[in-house]
This record gives sequence, C-alpha cells and structure tokens, in this order.
Amino acid sequence: MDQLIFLLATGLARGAIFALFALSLVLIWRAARIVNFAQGAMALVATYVAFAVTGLTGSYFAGLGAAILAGLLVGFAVERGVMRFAPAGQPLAGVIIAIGLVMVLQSALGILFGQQYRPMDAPFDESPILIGGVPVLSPYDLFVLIVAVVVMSLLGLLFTRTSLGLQLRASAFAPEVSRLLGVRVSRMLTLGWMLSSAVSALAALLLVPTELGLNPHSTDMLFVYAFTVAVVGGLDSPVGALLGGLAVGILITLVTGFLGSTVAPIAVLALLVCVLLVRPGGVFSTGKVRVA
Amino acid sequence: MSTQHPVRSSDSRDADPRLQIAELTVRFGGLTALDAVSFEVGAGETVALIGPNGAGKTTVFNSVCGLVKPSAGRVTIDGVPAPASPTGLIRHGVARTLQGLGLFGGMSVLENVLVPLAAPGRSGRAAGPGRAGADAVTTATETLRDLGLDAEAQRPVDSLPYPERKRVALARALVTQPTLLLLDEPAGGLGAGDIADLSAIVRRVAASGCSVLLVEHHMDFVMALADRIAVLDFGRVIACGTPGEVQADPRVEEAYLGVEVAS
Amino acid sequence: GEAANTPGITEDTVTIGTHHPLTGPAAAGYASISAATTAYFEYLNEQGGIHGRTIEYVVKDDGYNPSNTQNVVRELVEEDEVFAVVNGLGTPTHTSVLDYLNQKKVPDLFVASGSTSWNQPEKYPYTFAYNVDYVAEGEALAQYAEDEFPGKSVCVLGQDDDFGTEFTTGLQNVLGADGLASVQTYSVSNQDVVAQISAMKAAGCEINMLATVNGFTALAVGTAAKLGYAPQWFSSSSGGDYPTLVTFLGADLAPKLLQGFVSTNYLPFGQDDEWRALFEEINAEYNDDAPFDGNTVYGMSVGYLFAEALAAAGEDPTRESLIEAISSGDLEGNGVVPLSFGDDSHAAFMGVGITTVDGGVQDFVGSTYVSDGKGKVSKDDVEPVSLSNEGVPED
Amino acid sequence: MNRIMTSLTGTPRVIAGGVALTVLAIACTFLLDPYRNYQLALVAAYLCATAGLTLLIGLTGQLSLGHAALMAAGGYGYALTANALTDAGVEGLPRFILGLIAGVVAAGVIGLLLGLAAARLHGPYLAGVTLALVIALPAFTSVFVGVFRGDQGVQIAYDGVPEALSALIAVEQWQAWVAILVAGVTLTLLTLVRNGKAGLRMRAVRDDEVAARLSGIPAGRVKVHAFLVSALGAGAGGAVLCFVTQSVSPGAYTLAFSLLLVVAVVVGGLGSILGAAIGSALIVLLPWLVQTSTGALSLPGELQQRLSGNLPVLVFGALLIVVTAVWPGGIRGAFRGRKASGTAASGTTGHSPSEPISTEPLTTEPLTIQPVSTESER
Amino acid sequence: MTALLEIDALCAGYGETPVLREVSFSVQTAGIVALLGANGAGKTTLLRSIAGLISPTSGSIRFDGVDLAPVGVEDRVRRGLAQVPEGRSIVAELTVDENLRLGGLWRFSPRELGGAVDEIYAMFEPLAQRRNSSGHQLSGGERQMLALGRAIIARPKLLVLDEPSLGLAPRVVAQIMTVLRRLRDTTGLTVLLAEQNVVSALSIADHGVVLGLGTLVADRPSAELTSDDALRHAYLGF
Ligand SMILES: Nc1ncnc2c1ncn2[C@@H]1O[C@H](COP(=O)(O)OP(=O)(O)OP(=O)(O)O)[C@@H](O)[C@H]1O
Ligand SMILES: Nc1ncnc2c1ncn2[C@@H]1O[C@H](COP(=O)(O)OP(=O)(O)OP(=O)(O)O)[C@@H](O)[C@H]1O
Ligand SMILES: [Mg+2]
Ligand SMILES: [Mg+2]
Repeated sequence: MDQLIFLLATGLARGAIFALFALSLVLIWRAARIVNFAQGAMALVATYVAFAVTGLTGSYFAGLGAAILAGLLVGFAVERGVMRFAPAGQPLAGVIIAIGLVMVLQSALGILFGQQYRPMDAPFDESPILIGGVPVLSPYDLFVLIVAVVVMSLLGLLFTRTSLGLQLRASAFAPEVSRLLGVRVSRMLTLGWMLSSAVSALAALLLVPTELGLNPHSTDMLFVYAFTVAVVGGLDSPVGALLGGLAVGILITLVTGFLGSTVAPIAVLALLVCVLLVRPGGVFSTGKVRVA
Repeated sequence: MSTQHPVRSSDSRDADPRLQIAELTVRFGGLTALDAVSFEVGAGETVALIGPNGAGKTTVFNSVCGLVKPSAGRVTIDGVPAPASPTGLIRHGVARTLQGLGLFGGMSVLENVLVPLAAPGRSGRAAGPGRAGADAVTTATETLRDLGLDAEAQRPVDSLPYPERKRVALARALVTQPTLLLLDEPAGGLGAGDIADLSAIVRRVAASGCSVLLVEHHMDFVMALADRIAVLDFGRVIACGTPGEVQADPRVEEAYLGVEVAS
Repeated sequence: GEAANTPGITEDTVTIGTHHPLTGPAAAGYASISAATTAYFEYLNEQGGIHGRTIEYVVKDDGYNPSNTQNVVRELVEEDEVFAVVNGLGTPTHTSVLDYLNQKKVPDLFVASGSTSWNQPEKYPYTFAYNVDYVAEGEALAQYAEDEFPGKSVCVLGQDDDFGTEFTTGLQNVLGADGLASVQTYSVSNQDVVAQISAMKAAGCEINMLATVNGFTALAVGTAAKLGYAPQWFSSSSGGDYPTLVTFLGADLAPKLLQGFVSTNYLPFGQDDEWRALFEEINAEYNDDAPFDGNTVYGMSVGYLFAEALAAAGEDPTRESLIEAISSGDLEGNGVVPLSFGDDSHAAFMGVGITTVDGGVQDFVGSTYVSDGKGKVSKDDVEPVSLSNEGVPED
Repeated sequence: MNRIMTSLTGTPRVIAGGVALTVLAIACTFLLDPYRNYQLALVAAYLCATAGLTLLIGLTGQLSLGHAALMAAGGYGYALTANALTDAGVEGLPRFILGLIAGVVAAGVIGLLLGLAAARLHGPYLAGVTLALVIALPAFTSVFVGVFRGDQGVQIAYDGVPEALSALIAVEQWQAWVAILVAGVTLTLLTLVRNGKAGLRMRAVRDDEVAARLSGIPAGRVKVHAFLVSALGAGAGGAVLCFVTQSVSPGAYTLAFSLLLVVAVVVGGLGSILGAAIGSALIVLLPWLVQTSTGALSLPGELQQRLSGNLPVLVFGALLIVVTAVWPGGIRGAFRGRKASGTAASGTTGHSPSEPISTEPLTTEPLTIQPVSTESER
Repeated sequence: MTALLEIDALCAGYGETPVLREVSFSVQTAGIVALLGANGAGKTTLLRSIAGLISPTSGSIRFDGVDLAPVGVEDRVRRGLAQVPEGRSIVAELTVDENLRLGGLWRFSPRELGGAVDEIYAMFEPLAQRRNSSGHQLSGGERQMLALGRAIIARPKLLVLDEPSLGLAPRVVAQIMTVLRRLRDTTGLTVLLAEQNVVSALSIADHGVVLGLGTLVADRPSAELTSDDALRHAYLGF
C-alpha cells in the first residue's frame, strides 16, 4: 500500500515533466501545425547553456534563467534560420527538416562536449518527505510540479484569453487570411517557435537532475513519451498535455514498480491505442467538424 | 444522351417517387437544422430547393447521402430507404455534387471522372484493371465529351479555370449515369454565359429521364429550370409549388427573395 | 612469404579493426576504450611494434546498433581487409556478426562483452572472448557474499538483457534457485529506478547485487541514498568502476555512498600495480591524459593481449597461425587470474578478484574466485601476471 | 493519355518493365565487389519497405513512423520460420520461400491491425501510435524473450551460394541477387496497385474524403488496404534483410531507422516508386560516403574520436535539410518540376501558384496541416 | 474628389502565365466601383495584386497617394485597405466570434473591440445566432457573411470584395449591397467590388470597370454600362 502511494507520487512528478515537454509540442503544433522532432535536441542545446551558466555562477536559478533565455534564442534561430526554408507545397518537408536538425544538433553537441554524461545537481533535496511514515514527494518533485502547473496555466491563459494567443492560432490555421486581416503572421510564427522552444528547454532542465546527467541524447526518450502524451491529450489542448502527462508518468512508474520496467513501453502503447480508438482526436479534442 | 441515361422501367416510375423525404428532422447539438421536412421528387422531375443561408438545404442533401444521421424521419429512394453511408448511393442511382468544388486536386480531369467508376463492385472486380479499365476510360471520355471537356482530359484539374472545374464536378456526377442527381449550387460563381450552358446541360439530363434536385440561389436559373420549387426557412418547408406560385408567395418574398434595393 | 597474401599484413604493418559505439546513447560508457587501445598500440609502435610491424587499429562507430555493426564489420573485412577483428563491443551488436566472421574465417578476438556466446570453440572456432563471463561473475560475487556476509538476504537489480539474466543465473548457481529475495530489472531507455529500488527496500534486501552498467550503478546507489536506504552493494565489473562512478555521484558524495562497495575485476587495477603505473604513463603520453579509469586499463590490456598473440603467431603471421597461438594456451596476458584459452576453451578469464572501496580508494582485497564453468566456484589465491619488458611482448 | 492508359491497361507493360529492371540490376552485380554487392542487397531490402511506405504516405496521406516495426515483424517471421525449418531438415530454396511468406504474413497481420486503427486516425495521431509501436518493439522482444531472444535477437543458419553457382559468384553477390529478385517482384506488384484502380481510389480518398465516399469509394476500407499493402512491402524487406544479414534484432529497428525510411521516401519524392529507390540508395550510401570522406582527415586522440562518429551524422543531417529545402517535391519531383513548371494551379486549392503540378501526388495529410482551413466550403 | 486607389499599367500573372495586361484605372474616395468580367477575366488576380498577395510584373498601385510596391500585405491592411478574398476564406478552426475579433485586433483596444463586434452582429443576425460555433459548422452563406463582417469591422478606407454574392440568398445579397451603400454614405467607405452578379453590383456601383481576358475593356459610370447594349452582350451577358 505504502509502496503504491509512493509510486503514485513519484509518477506524478515524472509525469509533470512529460506534461511540460508535451505542452511545448502542443505550442508548436498550435503555432505552426508541425510536430517538431527537433524539439528534444533544441531543448538540449539550451540545457547545455544552462549547465555552463550554473557551472560559472554556481547558481541553479541563474542556469534556469539562462535555459529559458537560450530556449527562446534557439527557437528564434531555428525558425528564422532553418524552418523558414521549409517549402510550402510539401507538408512533410518541415518534418524532414526537423529530423535533419536533430542529427545536426546532437552530433554538434557530441563534437563539442563529447558523449559522456555531465551530472547536474537539483536545487532542492531529492529525498522524499515522509507523511505518516509513508515517503511521498521530494521537495524537488514539488518544485517540478509547481513549475509545470504555473507554466501550463500561464500559457493556457495566453492562448485562450489574450489577443496574442488568438493571432498565434489564426496564423497557424490560415496564414494567408490572417495576413489579410493585418496579423503579422511571420512574427507570430517565430514567436510560437520561441515560446515552445523555451518551454521544452525548461522541461529538459527539470528532467536532467533526476537522471544520469546531461548528454547529447538526454532528451530522446523525453521527446518520445511527450509526443505520445500530447497525442493522448489532443495536440491542440494544453489541458490534455497536463493530464495526459501525469497519466503517462504514473502509468510508467506503476508498471515499472509492479510488472517490471520492460513492460512500460507496451503499457504506453496500449494506453495510446485505447484512448485513440475511443477518441481519435485525443481526449480533449474539439467536436467533430462538418464534413459537407 | 438517351443511351447515357436509360429511362427506368415505367412501373417503378409511377410506383414510388424517385426521392421521398418524410418528416425529416436533423439536430446538431442544440441547433435544429431541419424540422420535419417533407417533399418528393418524382421520376424525371426537376425540383429546386431554395431558402436563406443556413436554412438547411445542404443538410437535406447530407441526410439523403448518409453524411448526417437524421434525428427523425425517413428518406426513401425509389421506395427503399436511403443507404446509411454515402458509399452505397451510386448503387441506388444517386449522384451528388458538392457546394463548392470538392474535386480531387492531385488528379487530372480524366482521373477525377474515373474515380466513381473505380469504386469496388463496379464493372466487376474479376475483370481486373485491364479490361474493365479500358471500358471505364471510354465511358469517362464520353461523359467529358458531352460536357465539352474532352480537350482538357489530361490537364491537372487544378490548372483549369473555375467554370471548367465546376463542370468537371458535374461530369464526375454524371459519369455514373444516375437516375437521381443532386446539385448543390451548381451555378455558384459562374458568369451569365456559363450559367446558360449549365441550364442547357441540366435540361438535357432531365430530358433523359433523370430526376434532379438542385439547390441554388440564382433565381433566374432556378425559375427557368425547376418544375417545382420547395422553399426552406429555418429548417422548415414554408412553401412548395410551381415557380410561379412560389415567386408570388409573400412569405418567400419576405424570407428569401427580399426586395431589390432601389437605386 | 605467406604473409604476403594474408589480409591486413604487409611488410611493416598489421591492420586490425573493431566496432565500438562512438555515438548514440551507448557511447557514453564505452567511447574511451578504443581510445585507450589505440594509445597502447601507438606506444607499442614507437617501441618498434611486433616483428618489425606496426599495428594499425581501425575503429568503426556502430552506435551500438546491430545493423550498423553488420555494415562496418563487412566494411572492415571486405574494404579495409583487416587481419582480425579485435575487441568488438556489445552482445547484441557482436552477436549479429558472429556467423559472418566465422564463415569468412576472420579471427574475431577478445570480444568486449561478458556473454557466454563467445566461448563456443566448435561452433565459432574463430571467436574468442575477453571479459570474464557474467555467470562466472555472478557466482564469484554470490560466493563472496556467502563467505563474508553469511545469512544476509540477497537481491539483484539486472539489466533486462543477457547481462542481467546470465549474472542472475550465476547468483542462483551458488545461492540456489530461491536464494534471491527480490529480482528487479531495468531497461537502459528508462533512467528512473526509483520503483525498483523502493521495491528492494520494501523487500528488506540487505545485499543488492548489481548487473548494471556504471551509469545505472550510480543511479541505483544514488536513488537508494535519496530513499534513506543503505544496503551493501555488490556490482559486476562492468558497472563497478570507481573512478567512473565518481563522475556520476560527485567527488564529495561518492566516497560516502560507496564506502564498502564490493565489485570484481580481472585486470591489473590494483593501486600499486606496476601495469597500472605503466598504463598511466601511456595514457598521459599517448592519450592526451584522458581521465584514467577502468576503461583505460581495459583498453590497454586488450591491446597488450593482442600484441602478445601476434608475437606468438610468428614472423609471418597468418590468420591460422594467430588462432593456433591463442588456442595453444601459452599466452599469459596481464590479468589477476591466468588466461583460460585452450583448444576447448575460448574464454579469456574464468575467475575474478574481489575489490572493495575504502575511503574513496578501490583496491583488491586479495581473495580471488575461479569458476569451473559448471556452476562451481572456488576461492583460490593465484598469482597476478607480473609486468615484463615495459609491457611490450617479446617477439 | 499515356499515363492513364498505362495505369489502367498497362499491366503487361509494367510487368515487362519490372522484369527488365530486375535483370539489369542483377547484371550490375557482376560489376561490383562483394561489399558493394552487400550494399546493393541492403538497398534492395530497404526499397521493398520504402516503396510500400511511399505508396502509403503519397497515395493516402497516412504517415506511418512504424515501418521499422513492420520490417522487424518480417524479419522475425522469416528468422523463426527458417530456424524451425532448419530443425525440420528443410533447406535452401523451400526454406527461403516459406520464410519469406511467413515474414510477409507476419508484417501483414500487424499492418492490418495498424490499418484498422489508422482508418480512424489521421496526421499526427496516427504518427503517434506508430511511433509508440516502434518504441515498444524492444519491450516485446524482451517480454517474450523465449521466442524473440530479447535484444540479442534471432540468428539463422546461413544459406551459401547454391552449388550450381558457387563456382561463379561470391556469397554477397548471391545475396544481392535474391534481394533484387524479391524487390523486383514487390515493386512490380506495388506499381500495379499504384497505377491501377486501387491507386486511384487511394488518391481520391487523400484528396477529398467526402467526395470520394460520394463517388462510392469506401474511404475506411481503402485506407486499411493501403496500410496492409505497404506493410506487406515492409515485411518482404525485413525478411530479405534478415536473409542477407542472417540475424534480426530489435536494436536494428529503432525509431531512428523508422524516421530514416520516411526521410528516404520524402527526399526521394513522395508517391513515386523511383523516388523510393533514390531515397533508399541515399540512406544506404550517403552516410557511408560521408563516413569515408570524413574518416580521411586524421586528428589527435579524443577529438578525432568525437569527430569520427559525429561528423558524418552532422553532414548527413545538414544535407538532408538542404535537399529538402531546395527540392520541395523531393529529388524525383525536382526532375518533373523542371518539366512541368509551365502549368500552375489556381491558388484556390492550396497549391501555391508557383508550385509545379505533377501527376505524382505531392500533398499528404501529414504532421503539418494543409491549408484546408481556408479552402472554400464544400 | 481625389482618387484613393490608382492602378497604372498593371501587369501580373502566375509563373510564366501573364494574366493582367496593362490595366489602368482609379477608384475615387467614397466611390463604389464594380469590377466586372467573365470567369477568368482576371478579377481575382487584380484584387490579389492590390492586396499584395501577388507581386505585379510591372506597373504600379497607389493607395492614398503612396506607392504600395514596398508595402507588405499586413501593412496594406493596416493602412485601411481591407479585402474579402474569393471563396469564403474564414479561419474555420476559430469560432465566429474569434473570427470577428481577429478582424478588429489591430484597430481597436480590447474594450472597444466588443462593441465593434456587436455592430457586426447587428448587421448580420444569422451570425449572431452562431457566434460560438466553429467556422467548420457554418453554412456556405454564413461563411460569406462572416468574411464580410470581419473585413468591415476594422473600418477600412477601401474595402475590396471578391464575389461577395457568391452562394448568398438574394435577400442577403440585397442586404449586403444596402450595407455597402449605407457604409459609403455614412462613413465615406470606398468600395471595389468584383462581381459575377452584374445586376446587383451595378445596382449600387456608381462606376463600372470591365475586364476582358486580362485587359481593360471599359471604365464608365454604371448607368452608361447598363445602357451600352453591345458591351452588355459582349462582356456582361445580360
Ligand atoms: N455538421 C454540422 N454541425 C453543426 N452545425 C451544422 C452542421 N452542418 C450544418 N450545420 C448548421 O445547420 C444549418 C443549416 O446548414 P446548411 O449547410 O444546410 O445550410 P444551407 O441551407 O446549405 O445554407 P447555404 O445556402 O448557405 O449553403 C446552418 O446553421 C449550419 O450552421
Ligand atoms: N494560381 C494560379 N495559377 C495559374 N493560373 C491561374 C491561377 N489562378 C488563376 N489563374 C488563371 O488566371 C486567369 C484569371 O483568373 P482569375 O481568378 O483572376 O479570374 P476571375 O476573373 O477572378 O475569374 P472568376 O470570376 O471565376 O473568379 C484565369 O485564366 C485562371 O485560369
Ligand atoms: Mg449549402
Ligand atoms: Mg475570381
């Protein structure tokens, strides 16, 4: 029983990170209608920057700030420098370019910093607090959860409540029409990339201390699980990303705890299939569209 | 043409109307798009369905085609219930054009018209692509010729001017040699000249014994073509009768035609 | 003479090759091995090489992906025409080229993995193992546990592949089928072992056997610490390299967390070992002073063993003479236990020395366990091979 | 008229073409050294899969990231059957044929299941499921370790060159022959599907599902068929790959590999079999070319080591970006493009005016959305 | 009375295919000009060039005295040049309300925006009923109304419409025409209106410009156009 509670708690914390990264995928989907396979690699670049900054200043939060800043910059650079050139007529082109980008970034990092892991310390204690003798969340886990929820709600507000969010969505759905309405589409696109990239950087930075450390492949699995999370939740729905993330996080931890880690990916696949068979557009998909 | 649209055997003609819509009701969430709509299209008859925007005209079509599920009411074709899925329509001898174009953008004109003929169960699977394919091409080419499109057969459909594209959509419907043709705003966006040609085509089709149900906002076109007109407003049939009667009907005037702005 | 038409052999060079992960997730743990081997060969070549031939070591990256391994190994054999493949790394990767190399009759020497597959002389006459196999390691550690910590409840955390399973088999050979209080597994793709460790804690495990790579050893120990759980750790040599563990756990924490950490080793890693001293020099001079750890010793030792075999293969070595030289059983190597090569054994080591960490220093405790390959381990005190001729095998 | 004529009456022509190309390819093997022949065999094996994939993405707009898993299914199907037969004393050709069939069937079954899901999903959602499948592959092999032998995978007995030929050719060349033959058959069949009615139906569903259904095309079934067909191709590819390398293991069928297959078909030119061929050759040869060329430069110690692995990946990635940016329609499209750029589509259907019209379908329903949202209502 | 829009010797096309040849005319402030011509005459091409979606091969477009050549699409809108594109281009994924707000964003403060939107609802009551449904669900006509409302919400100087009557019920067409007329009379809005529906277009236009196969064939007061039978039969088909 205690074991169960503990696993639930840790799963929650893990899920929060998935959720955050999934959110960044939702962002980019909403802003550019593309699933960005380079998201992980981009986040990693920012995380390396953060690592360097923390190393110099000794302050984790300086690093955190740096990560977000670097994330914004990377997003800007990628959109203006690479994605711009994705040809319009061929929708898959963007995806292929993203894949190319992954190769470039990861190998570049490998060349610059080598393949070995660079351990990173968490800003807070990672040993769980005991509640009634039962170990639950660690302070760091709490920190992660809080950050996730805050970022989530801020972005939720941005998209649904502000006119900026409205413009971001419009330019993603119908660039030409939006331009005819005076929306600065290309600016919106860049902005979307920057936001999304920053959020993913944040997620990666939160993940690394819980794992072996920084390495050109630290975010590989994070991206994969986050993508499935985003799909489960519905790629257009930040709320879906949050709940989906927590669900997948808990699922993985529980399965690992009771059935063994090997089964976890199968469980995720099962979850995905079940959800999508019931709701092909993800749990939080908006109602069906008129066909004719 | 007459070989193109063989007149159905006379008995089935006077037995049931080709299309019968009875007490048809369609709801989308809170909104009632159709409210107990009833009317018929007799064999060889041309009926026009008019009404304000959002009145439910296209929804009527969608219900006939099995694209939306009626909340209540019946749709029967030649006395048998309309198929639940659009896929079955052709077997009932029904063909429809979509409001707007709905063409297969990545294909040539001929390929567009070939699609209905490539549907499973048509021109025998056993025959395999070879033989049946040849027939299909011949049929399709004939249809294109009838609509004066044979010269364009190989052009990518996207590269045609709008009126031609509109006609390709019509050809794709006619190629299955339907006995009931549903046209959703066939004249939309066409210039006077093209509209005249269109009327001629529709007349020809009707003359060959094919019933036509058409939705159109272009009044001269409708009045000239239709044997009868049904008027929808807020999902209800507010008038039904000959063009003359309908045009005279004050409610129609008020709900739909409106008064031309005096310059 | 014969050498003329032997692949990879010229008047003054011997070309050999290998496949190692230099990129991809697996690269982190292993990339430094081939560098060390290369460094040793450079040192050797400066000393004049073997029979006047210098050794060219072609290292191909396979990213730990079997299909890449198949490509690069074929390239080594067909294009680069290597004399032998030496120290190809990884069980899944090397398994995928095992048949190919033997069909092509290419010496496939000193495979860098503890799988028992490499020791099948009849089926794979050209393949020779290097690592002590996982079963033997498991047996040794289990035996040591029984000798030194009698009556404690033993558990295992293993990688979900042959490494984990064979190691666990070894443990059970000694402790009995039901001798393990809890068996946990992890997969490398998921760097979160909280669930497993908390399960071991819940099961009241006192001795935790680890069939883990270094990174996951660190994860396991670190996670346990966070959970306020301090069992006795036993680790296979593949994941028990103290210098590497320090890089994960941090120089301040590692000595505390790893106090009393038990592991195995079969190579001259002892603090005051003369081999180690030599290797440190070579590392400083030919490997631009890369961090010196277990991989360094491992890589250079493999290099030395190959050099010794090549020397024994004669003036004009052929692939056959090389195989004979190794099967003859005359090679000594530089291990803490003697080599077990012979006509009916293609295993390099059947025994291991036990190491422990004390005050941040990892060293042999002096007890050595040797497996008979049939589930029996015996403690015996064999003499480590001593350094001679500056680590350059005499022709 | 030609394309349609070939498409609907050209069955014999397509077969003749297939035979001719197969013979040509086999003739080429005599010009190549063993390693090149091995690479040729790889290209042929990949081609079976990419051809199926290009059909799926190009003709129905369904994006699958799971074709690595389907190839793996083919590989395991082949390996397990071949081993069983070996134990039963069956050898040589019969063993190969039966193994191949088993592989294709295995992939087909999984493809069918995926297809059933795919019929309801679209764009990124389908991509998500298929991606999860690939990720779960190693897990499956570890859970059913008894059958699939975990990450070590299954090894099979090696077929040498038949006596008749053993004097003439090396084993690599023989393997190349087998691979080419299988690829030849697979591609011919796929081409027939593509040019025939089935292909027309798929494209109709892709271009406008509603219009297609109104034309009597059962959209759902067509999508499932497409997935099945392309899975069969992948299965054949996996089986051949297993035959050539005598082993199949999950480590070889990673997400990266799946993505590489997609890269191959897109860079080659979506919907075009020739494009798939170009793409397959590209993903086999380009990394190796770059590898060798970058391997040429020699640097000291650790840096050398870092570069040796990473530089090729970096260059490959960069090339990928450039090629995609320069040739929207893929390399194949680049050739047609030059021919066709005279005629241009009217803006209303989402083709940008400048975009060349080609009978090769270039649009799809992918991870990025088409500008359908602005399209005039139907 | 000054010209708000001046088109001078404009040539434009797609790729190598030229569509417009040397088209010149001007639109007076607070005037309503009907742009007529058969399908394919080049009306849409002309309007897209004015909006900046197509860059002319030669010739100039001046709006409010400035040459538009260097001005980007968004900025043309922000200078008061609004366009209702051909084919009911709304953002189908957004709700009716969001579509309208989008139109007024750059113009109004969030506070004013609400009011502006309500004015549009007052103009087209069918939209008011569907305000929260997504564009996907709208009927053809509803979409057309939305597109129009969204263009005028920002109170542009010049309103360019490409076949607004397309798919609209006669009553709504009449309504729209009256709305345009009223806007012109009250706010001094200038209108350039491409139409197939010649009759209703000329019913409000005070000037007619006729395109034939990409060249200008007539530029006269409406009254003259309707009375010139030759022209009517040749290009206007009634
Ligand atoms: N799938 C749907 N979901 C929700 N509402 C719908 C759907 N389809 C139609 N409606 C609504 O039902 C009403 C009738 O729509 P319909 O398309 O039938 O109108 P219409 O008569 O064709 O109008 P128009 O002449 O403008 O095409 C409209 O208010 C429309 O918004
Ligand atoms: N994207 C395009 N690419 C190539 N040619 C085009 C494109 N769009 C239109 N054309 C051609 O340019 C010419 C003018 O088209 P345009 O749409 O401007 O005419 P229009 O007057 O608007 O016709 P309609 O009344 O049907 O809207 C036509 O011949 C058309 O085929
Ligand atoms: Mg309608
Ligand atoms: Mg137009």
